Amino acid sequence: MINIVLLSLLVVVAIGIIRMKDLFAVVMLTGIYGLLSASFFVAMDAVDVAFTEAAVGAGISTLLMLVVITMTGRKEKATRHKPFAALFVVVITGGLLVYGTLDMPLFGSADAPIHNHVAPRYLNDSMQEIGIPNVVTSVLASYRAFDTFGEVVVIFTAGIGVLAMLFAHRRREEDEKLAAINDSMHEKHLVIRIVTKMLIPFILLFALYVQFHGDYGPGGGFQAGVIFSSAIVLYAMLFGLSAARRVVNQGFIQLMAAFGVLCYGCVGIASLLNGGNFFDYNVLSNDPVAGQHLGILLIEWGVGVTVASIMIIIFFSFAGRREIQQYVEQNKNKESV
Amino acid sequence: MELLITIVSGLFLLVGSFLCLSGGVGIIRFPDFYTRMHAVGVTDTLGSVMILTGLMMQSSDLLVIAKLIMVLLLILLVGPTTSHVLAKAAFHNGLQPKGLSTENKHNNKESSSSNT
Amino acid sequence: MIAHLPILQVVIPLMAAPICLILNRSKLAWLFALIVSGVSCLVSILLLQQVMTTGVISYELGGWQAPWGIEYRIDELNALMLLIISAISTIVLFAAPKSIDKEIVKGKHTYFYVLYLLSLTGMLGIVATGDAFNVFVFLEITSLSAYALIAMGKKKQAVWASFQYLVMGTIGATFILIGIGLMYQMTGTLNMQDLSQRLPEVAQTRTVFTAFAFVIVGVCLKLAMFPLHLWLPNAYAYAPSIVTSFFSATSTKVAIYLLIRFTFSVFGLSFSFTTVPLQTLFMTLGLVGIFVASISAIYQHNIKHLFAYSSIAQIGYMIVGFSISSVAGLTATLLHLFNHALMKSAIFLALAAVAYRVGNVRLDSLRGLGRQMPLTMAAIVIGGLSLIGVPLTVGFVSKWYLLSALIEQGWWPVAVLILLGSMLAVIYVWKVVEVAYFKEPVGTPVKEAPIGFLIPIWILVLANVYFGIDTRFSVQVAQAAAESLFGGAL
Amino acid sequence: MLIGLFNNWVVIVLMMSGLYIVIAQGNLIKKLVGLTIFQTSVFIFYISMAKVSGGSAPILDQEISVYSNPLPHVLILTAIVVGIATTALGLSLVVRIKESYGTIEEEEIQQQDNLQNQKENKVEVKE
Repeated sequence: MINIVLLSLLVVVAIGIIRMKDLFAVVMLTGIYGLLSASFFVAMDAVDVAFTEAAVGAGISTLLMLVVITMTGRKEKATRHKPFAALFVVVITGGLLVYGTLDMPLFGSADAPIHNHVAPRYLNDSMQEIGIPNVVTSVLASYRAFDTFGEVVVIFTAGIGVLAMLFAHRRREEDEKLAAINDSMHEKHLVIRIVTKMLIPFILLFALYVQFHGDYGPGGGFQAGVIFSSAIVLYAMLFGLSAARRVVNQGFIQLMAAFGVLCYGCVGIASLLNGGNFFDYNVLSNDPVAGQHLGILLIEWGVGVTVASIMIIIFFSFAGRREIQQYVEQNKNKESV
Repeated sequence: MELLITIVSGLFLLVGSFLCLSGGVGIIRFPDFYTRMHAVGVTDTLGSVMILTGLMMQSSDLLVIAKLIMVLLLILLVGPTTSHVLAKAAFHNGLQPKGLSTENKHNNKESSSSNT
Repeated sequence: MIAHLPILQVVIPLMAAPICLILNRSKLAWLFALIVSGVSCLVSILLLQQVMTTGVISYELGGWQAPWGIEYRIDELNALMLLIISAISTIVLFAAPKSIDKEIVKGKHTYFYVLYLLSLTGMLGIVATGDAFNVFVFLEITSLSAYALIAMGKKKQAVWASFQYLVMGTIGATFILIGIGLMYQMTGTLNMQDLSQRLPEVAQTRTVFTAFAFVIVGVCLKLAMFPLHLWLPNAYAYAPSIVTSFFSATSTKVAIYLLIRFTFSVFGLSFSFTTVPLQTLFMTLGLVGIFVASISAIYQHNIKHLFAYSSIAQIGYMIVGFSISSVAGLTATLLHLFNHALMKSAIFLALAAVAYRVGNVRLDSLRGLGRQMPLTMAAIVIGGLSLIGVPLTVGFVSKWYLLSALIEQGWWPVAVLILLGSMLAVIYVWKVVEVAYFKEPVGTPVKEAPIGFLIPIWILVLANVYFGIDTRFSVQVAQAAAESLFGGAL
Repeated sequence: MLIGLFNNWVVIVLMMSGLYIVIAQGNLIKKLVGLTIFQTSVFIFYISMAKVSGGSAPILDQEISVYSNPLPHVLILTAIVVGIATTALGLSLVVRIKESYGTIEEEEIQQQDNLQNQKENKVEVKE
């Protein structure tokens, strides 16, 4: 029942997004869409996925879109588009998909092929083979560890890509001026700054909890990384980019991003050197289960470090670009006056 | 005793839901941004506090109660702050409460360019 | 270590990328990337040797058995693809530093090499893996690094081209994801080998048909097959020259590999070509693609655009060979895949040299370059001849095999059309030759390209000629790969 | 049968509204939003096929006997990360496009490009 309600809400939000012209509203609705789908994932028993979707769909991606909107303007121009061609494509694709669903196993039925071929082994044997209760973590970090490695590399690629697009060197004087502007806003942000200062340590603590509790409950390196970075992002938003850069500077954060990927890969290399296959954690220790524990701990750490630093890099790149744009505009205005 | 706890927690939940709902109605019925903010900001915080308290009574697991208390603290801290920041941002951007004379609009236009 | 070659092939460039970021010096990063690419080329040669002697290599990642863990599976086709990708990448990297100095802002050189290594990793990963979902992950690594690399181009159109590519590419990848999901839903497995065994049981269901359609459309988007090719010309034309020569030789080829892998190995020959009317559809689209793209190429003013359209036409040839669905036809496709990689990378690398000296690659800036940059222009001419399919070049060999495969099936009209299509190639190649050799130079005279360009260009050109004369290696491998695909073995 | 497939159909509607936004809308940020919705809906599709009626989250416990399928969860965790990576890169491209074209509307960018091409070709004819 609850899933039908959530799905209908999702449809309403999607229609809203199609019809809205105000980009700010569109972005907020997208965040709501992410949050609703996260709730749907909880109803579908996918707690890990829900956690991630809430952090990413409703958190980071909304934030990034908002930053971009401040740079590009929030009104969409009401130009004439080609709705008929689009409708044509959409109807064909959708029709094909509906046609495809007709022979699908019914929703929730336990005798569907996916529940009877590969998955049972994960559910039945992972306790003996890997020894941690969260099956999603054991599949993610051990059975299909290479996919997760790929995932870390994807996020690493995105970070480097964003850097390659937006990175711009700042001169010292610019930096100082921008910092001064920010300091002058202290009064304006007083309340929120104080509350944030109280919250940040707890956010960091929570990130560490999620990082290390991933074996027993929902969570893991990726979610922890996102939460950790959100603390830094919050700090940067309120205390200015220059202040945040003094905490984590560009060189250091790049190093950490690279370090995370290397940490993950080195676990694989270590198992190669110990005579196993790549990512075979059994050989990391005398006792296979202990080896699995060690391997999973290390790679989750790698994931967390990379994700946190890449998220910070991405946010810093966007925000840095924005500050420079504003700075240039202000200078222009001064000249014209 | 158990019956009493169930009834009390049920009451908490009901009142909490009612408050949240009234906030939702307020957001639709009130005339302008600030009054709407007021409707949601006040009722939502209290409403969720009520709901959380109700839930705490229902659970027997200490860990769950501890987690709920954490959530409660977070809401108490964040809810009012966000309302405050939202209202402040709206005011800084030159949004006038409904019914204010148009003279004031002139004065506030200068500050409309600054943004949080 | 020999037993671990399949994984080392992918992991070496992968681990090198973050190290490259740490190095953070342009020249150092380049040297490191070059060495890494060379090593992975060496690994691929060893792998090919091993596959040719001992047959299919299977490698279980994490020590988990195949359907539960991820499996790397190398047969002749994979080994050939790995060799093409890593070899071209190494040769192209040789020429990189000069061209990069000119075309990319100083502070971003390290990022360029990191992204280059990542895209190399992605392509190798797509080819080496035997797991359908792993394909998606590595596809995204390649695509993301490709978007960033293309957007690093100097002109402002580069960003826009990259954005269009991003939208199309993401739609394609999501289609593939839907297809994989549907397949998984019907079979319960993600391993390709396992899929190929379990799919026939459910082959008659509508869900599997839909899965097939989504995977094919998704791959064709990545492939830039006509009529889904619109993102390619701009992306190639505005990317940094080095990136163009690397991608023109490899990225569409990887998509062709995926097409072959999914139709032949995963869904199986009988499903792909009898249950679904793929043959007629692809034959028609391939032929129309050849003509439309060749004619568009003739009307281009920018040579990079011209050869990008030519790439789409050449993809048409591969699609025609593929749609014959016989051993001979597939051999022709694989040969053309190998040969086209050689010719296009040679041509685009020569164009990179032109861009380095002249500053742009518009047709009119090429005037009189035949005398000013004789070696570079000669390379373009030989590459062009190869595109047309003149004897003694690789182009001739693959066209020959394609034609004989068509004639073997008795499809004369198609063979004639293919020949006509090659005539169109004569026109656009001639356009370049005419301007370069028969028009008087204008503007300031330029010098021959520096030696750093000439060596890799001529390695590729000589390879063009060598494999056009001595066809033993390429034909042997292509044939072995085609036969093993038809043998039903994955 | 109808109830069993209903979920899937709603998900298909969601996917298609995402795809529609990508194709029909000219604003680049809106396009990216469309892509996000398209991808998120595919995730919903994957996750709903993992559900087993009466099952619970795949975190092993002695008292529970029926679990939902963990494998799609793992796949989608990876896919979500891929999604945010694409969005971030796309947004950075949008920022650059805004800087160099001054607009983020598809049609205006296309117009500027066409003008530029015409100019370049004219130069060629003159010479």
